Amino acid sequence: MVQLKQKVISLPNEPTPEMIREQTLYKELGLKSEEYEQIIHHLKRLPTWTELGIYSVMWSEHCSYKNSKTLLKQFPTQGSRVLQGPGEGAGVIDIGDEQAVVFKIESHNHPSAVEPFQGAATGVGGIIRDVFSMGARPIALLNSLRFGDLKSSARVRYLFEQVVAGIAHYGNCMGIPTVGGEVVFDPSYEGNPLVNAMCVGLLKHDELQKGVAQGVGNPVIYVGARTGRDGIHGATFASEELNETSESKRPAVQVGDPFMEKLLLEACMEMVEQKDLLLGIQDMGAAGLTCSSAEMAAKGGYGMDLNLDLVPRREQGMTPYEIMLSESQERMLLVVEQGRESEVQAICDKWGLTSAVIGRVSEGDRYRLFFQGELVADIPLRTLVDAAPCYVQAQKVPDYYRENESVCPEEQLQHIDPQVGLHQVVSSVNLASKRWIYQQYDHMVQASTAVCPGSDAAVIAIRGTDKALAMSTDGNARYVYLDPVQGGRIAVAEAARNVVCTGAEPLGLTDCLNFGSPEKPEVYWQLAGAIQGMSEACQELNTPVVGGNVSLYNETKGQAIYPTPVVGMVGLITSRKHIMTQSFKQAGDVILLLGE
Amino acid sequence: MHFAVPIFPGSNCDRDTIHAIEDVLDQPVTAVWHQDSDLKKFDAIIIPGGFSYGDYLRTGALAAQSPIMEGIREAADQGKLVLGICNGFQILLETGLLPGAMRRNDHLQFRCSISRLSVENTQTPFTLGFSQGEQIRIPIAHIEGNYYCDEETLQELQQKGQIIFRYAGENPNGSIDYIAGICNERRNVLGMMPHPERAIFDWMGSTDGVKLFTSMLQYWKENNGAA
Amino acid sequence: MFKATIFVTLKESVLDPQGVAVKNSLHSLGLENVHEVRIGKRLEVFLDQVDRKQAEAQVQMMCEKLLANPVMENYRYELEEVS
Amino acid sequence: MFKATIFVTLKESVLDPQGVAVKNSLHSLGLENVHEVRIGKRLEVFLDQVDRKQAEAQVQMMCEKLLANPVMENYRYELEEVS
Ligand SMILES: Nc1ncnc2c1ncn2[C@@H]1O[C@H](COP(=O)(O)OP(=O)(O)O)[C@@H](O)[C@H]1O
Repeated sequence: MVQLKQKVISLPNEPTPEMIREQTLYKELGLKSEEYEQIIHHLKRLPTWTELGIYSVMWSEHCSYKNSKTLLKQFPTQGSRVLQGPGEGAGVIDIGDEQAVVFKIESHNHPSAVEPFQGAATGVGGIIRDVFSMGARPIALLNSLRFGDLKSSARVRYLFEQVVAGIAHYGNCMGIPTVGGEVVFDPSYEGNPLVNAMCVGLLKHDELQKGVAQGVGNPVIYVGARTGRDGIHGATFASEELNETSESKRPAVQVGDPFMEKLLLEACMEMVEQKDLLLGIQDMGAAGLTCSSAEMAAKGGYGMDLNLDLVPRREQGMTPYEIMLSESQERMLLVVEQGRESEVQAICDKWGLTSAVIGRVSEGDRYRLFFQGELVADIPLRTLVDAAPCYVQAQKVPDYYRENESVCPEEQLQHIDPQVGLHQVVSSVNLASKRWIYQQYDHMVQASTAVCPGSDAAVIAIRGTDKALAMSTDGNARYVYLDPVQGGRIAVAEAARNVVCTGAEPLGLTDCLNFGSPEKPEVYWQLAGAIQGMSEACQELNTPVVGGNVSLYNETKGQAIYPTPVVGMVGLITSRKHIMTQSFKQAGDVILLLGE
Repeated sequence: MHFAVPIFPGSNCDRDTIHAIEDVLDQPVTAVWHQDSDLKKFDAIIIPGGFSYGDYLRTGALAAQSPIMEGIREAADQGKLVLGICNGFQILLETGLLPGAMRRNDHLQFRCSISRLSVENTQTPFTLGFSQGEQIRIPIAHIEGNYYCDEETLQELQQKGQIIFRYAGENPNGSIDYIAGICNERRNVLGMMPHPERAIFDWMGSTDGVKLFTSMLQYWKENNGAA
Repeated sequence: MFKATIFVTLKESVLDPQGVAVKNSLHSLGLENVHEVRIGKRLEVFLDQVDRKQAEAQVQMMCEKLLANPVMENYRYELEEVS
Repeated sequence: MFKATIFVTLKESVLDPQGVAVKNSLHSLGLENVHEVRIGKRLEVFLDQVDRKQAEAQVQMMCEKLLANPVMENYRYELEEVS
């Protein structure tokens, strides 16, 4: 592919660059006028429909964090044990003995609102890929869920039951124990449930992988499920609020195939074991082939040429636009040294997986896509990743916050009969046993679960050592709503307490920030405050943030959810003797109350 | 005693099972890919749990077509021990090495918990270390454990002492006659829904799975005179 | 009484992982000429109802509300009077 | 090419937990006149084959060997030539 002077063509069945400009079609892809102008500036010409699609997903909130990036900088991300902070598929923390723990949390809120079973299932699938693309074997799953008032409608019940079933379906089939999580029911989530999934993995230091493309001429290899028209524009969809037209704009539902992912996992683990085989590996998640290939090339400091005719497809007649933006599940992108393609292929064949060399790493900074012999996109690569717009939004203290300042809860509490109050508290569904949920999750597969769900944090024993890992997901949105800074601190502190209660020292955390539209000054104020509070607590507790995810635009009919940061904390237990559970052990034991 | 653990695409308790044999019995164990059909050098075969072929069509149905099933059938014919755990049990049913079939749990949900079982027959290579009627605790984790067979087959199972484990107390899946595990007439092939490999250390919550593995080894030693 | 036979199938562009797995298995059974398998549901619902129109309305409603997932599936049905 | 439409149903004597659950759900939807629901599969298999007899033999064989479990299921099929 050295047709250097080739001109980018626009495909006949797509809007022409001129039409896009005249009819402001870029708005349909969620791009603002200024953003469109910037793209023209970068390309020094009008973008084609394919190129515009690529920019739109790369510059979506989901991929570029354009509204949250400046705030996220507050998080402490360093630490003596941190081997990999934010920026890769998942964070990595050293746990001694040449081993490291890998973990990350991610949201799948909007897909779950539309199709709860598959939405939740594919959310789990995505986070698992993030972890094993780091070279780690996944050892545990957790989740954090929010739904409307359970009694309010059949729809809420349906969402709840289907989300739980979807999570169970994927994790159980993969053979990764789902060992913990949390669920809260509150009217603010009525039309916009939250489904956050976390995965924890284990690796040996020398098996750590990165999502990077290196070495001019090296092959870019596609592995896994074939590409279909599913989930096109999922990343953009996730970066808009839900409304009546969501239904029609909805991408074709992605169906999870955990069986395929299990094969993909085992094949990737075999490749990782070959120590020097993989130069780079990245999951095709949100924004699919586009995001994975562009990010890998950008990180490596190279360009990339892809031949879309070689991409394995499930459906006929797919356009470059569709191929690049599809979010079909269970796919990976690899880069290996030239000449070692057959080793990858042999492993894929063994596991019955489709694989194909679809392009090459190139010199320079061009991201070029070829389709049926034509050049269909030619983009300065760095502009997709590093030049994404970045917004600092206006903040405004919400009216409710001002009004609440005059409220004195202590006084209000005095009017409540303690007996009635206690009865109300213990009969709340938010406090009730969550066994109905976790008995649907295989929490014992891999035979290393030392503390099952139902205690403060789950504990996973590490085979061949005396060590164990504790993990928990926590968040209390009501506190964050009432006071974002304080609420942010509390979220981190609660997770740390849960982990400590099992006998572990907290190592670090991953977080998922579920908020409303950042373009609303009140919401942006909440986001800024929560991040500030969380950062303070992380600093204080010496628990770096090694990864996370931002999910904005969680709104229905203009109404935002409660600001809901969720913290996933992991801690290290140095000896199994130290493992603690929360239940009372025997009559006569002394009960102590610690703290203020 | 050399164990084989067949691996199908989608098996996911293979490593747990291998670890259990190593940890409990300290005997050699080899993972065997489903494409191999030669199992001659092994003394026992444990088909592990999981979701072979994603449980698509019917659980165990696609795995039952694998080349390795020939080897397993041969081993069973020769009187070698064959144990199918969870998905392994489902595969044995689909191959016809054990009678009956599996349906979805009656409540339709996946169920993971530690279940109470009673040991119904100790005159088998798998249970000789238990006492008759002993109550044990072993984890279950399945969505299709609702065992079914026709009336005639059930009577035969009962009369010939082929029902090895029953759920004691709550029936977690609706299986006929509370069946949790059955063996063939010759008693060298056992299928069970509960996972003994998840009950071998105190920190797992139960150690009742140990005796199942040690029974197999003891039986083998008695019949082979080897150490 | 009416008997409704309802067929629920996945929409065209929705992935059918089960169908793919079964196809591969048929190939290894030697049936390599099988080039596509799609798997759907067939439900038989027996209704105590004398009026055909009403039976039809009920079947329609159960398909929409419960039996088919409109996001991913299509349905069609046949209605026949039985005794 | 042939298209085989294969119906796999549970035998009469086998209790169908899914059918029972669906029936109960329909009752709570207000359709109390539903008195039985049975759930089966409908498979579409596309075969590259010119000879009808051979196609028939192949479909027969895949049903017996794989698609239906004789312990609890029955099957029947329709075969049609398609292009
Ligand atoms: N969605 C869920 N998935 C898995 N486990 C859950 C889920 N929700 C709650 N649990 C488990 O139930 C137990 C109690 O949960 P919760 O009521 O949130 O308690 P806590 O306030 O102590 O975190 C915990 O062990 C938790 O891991």
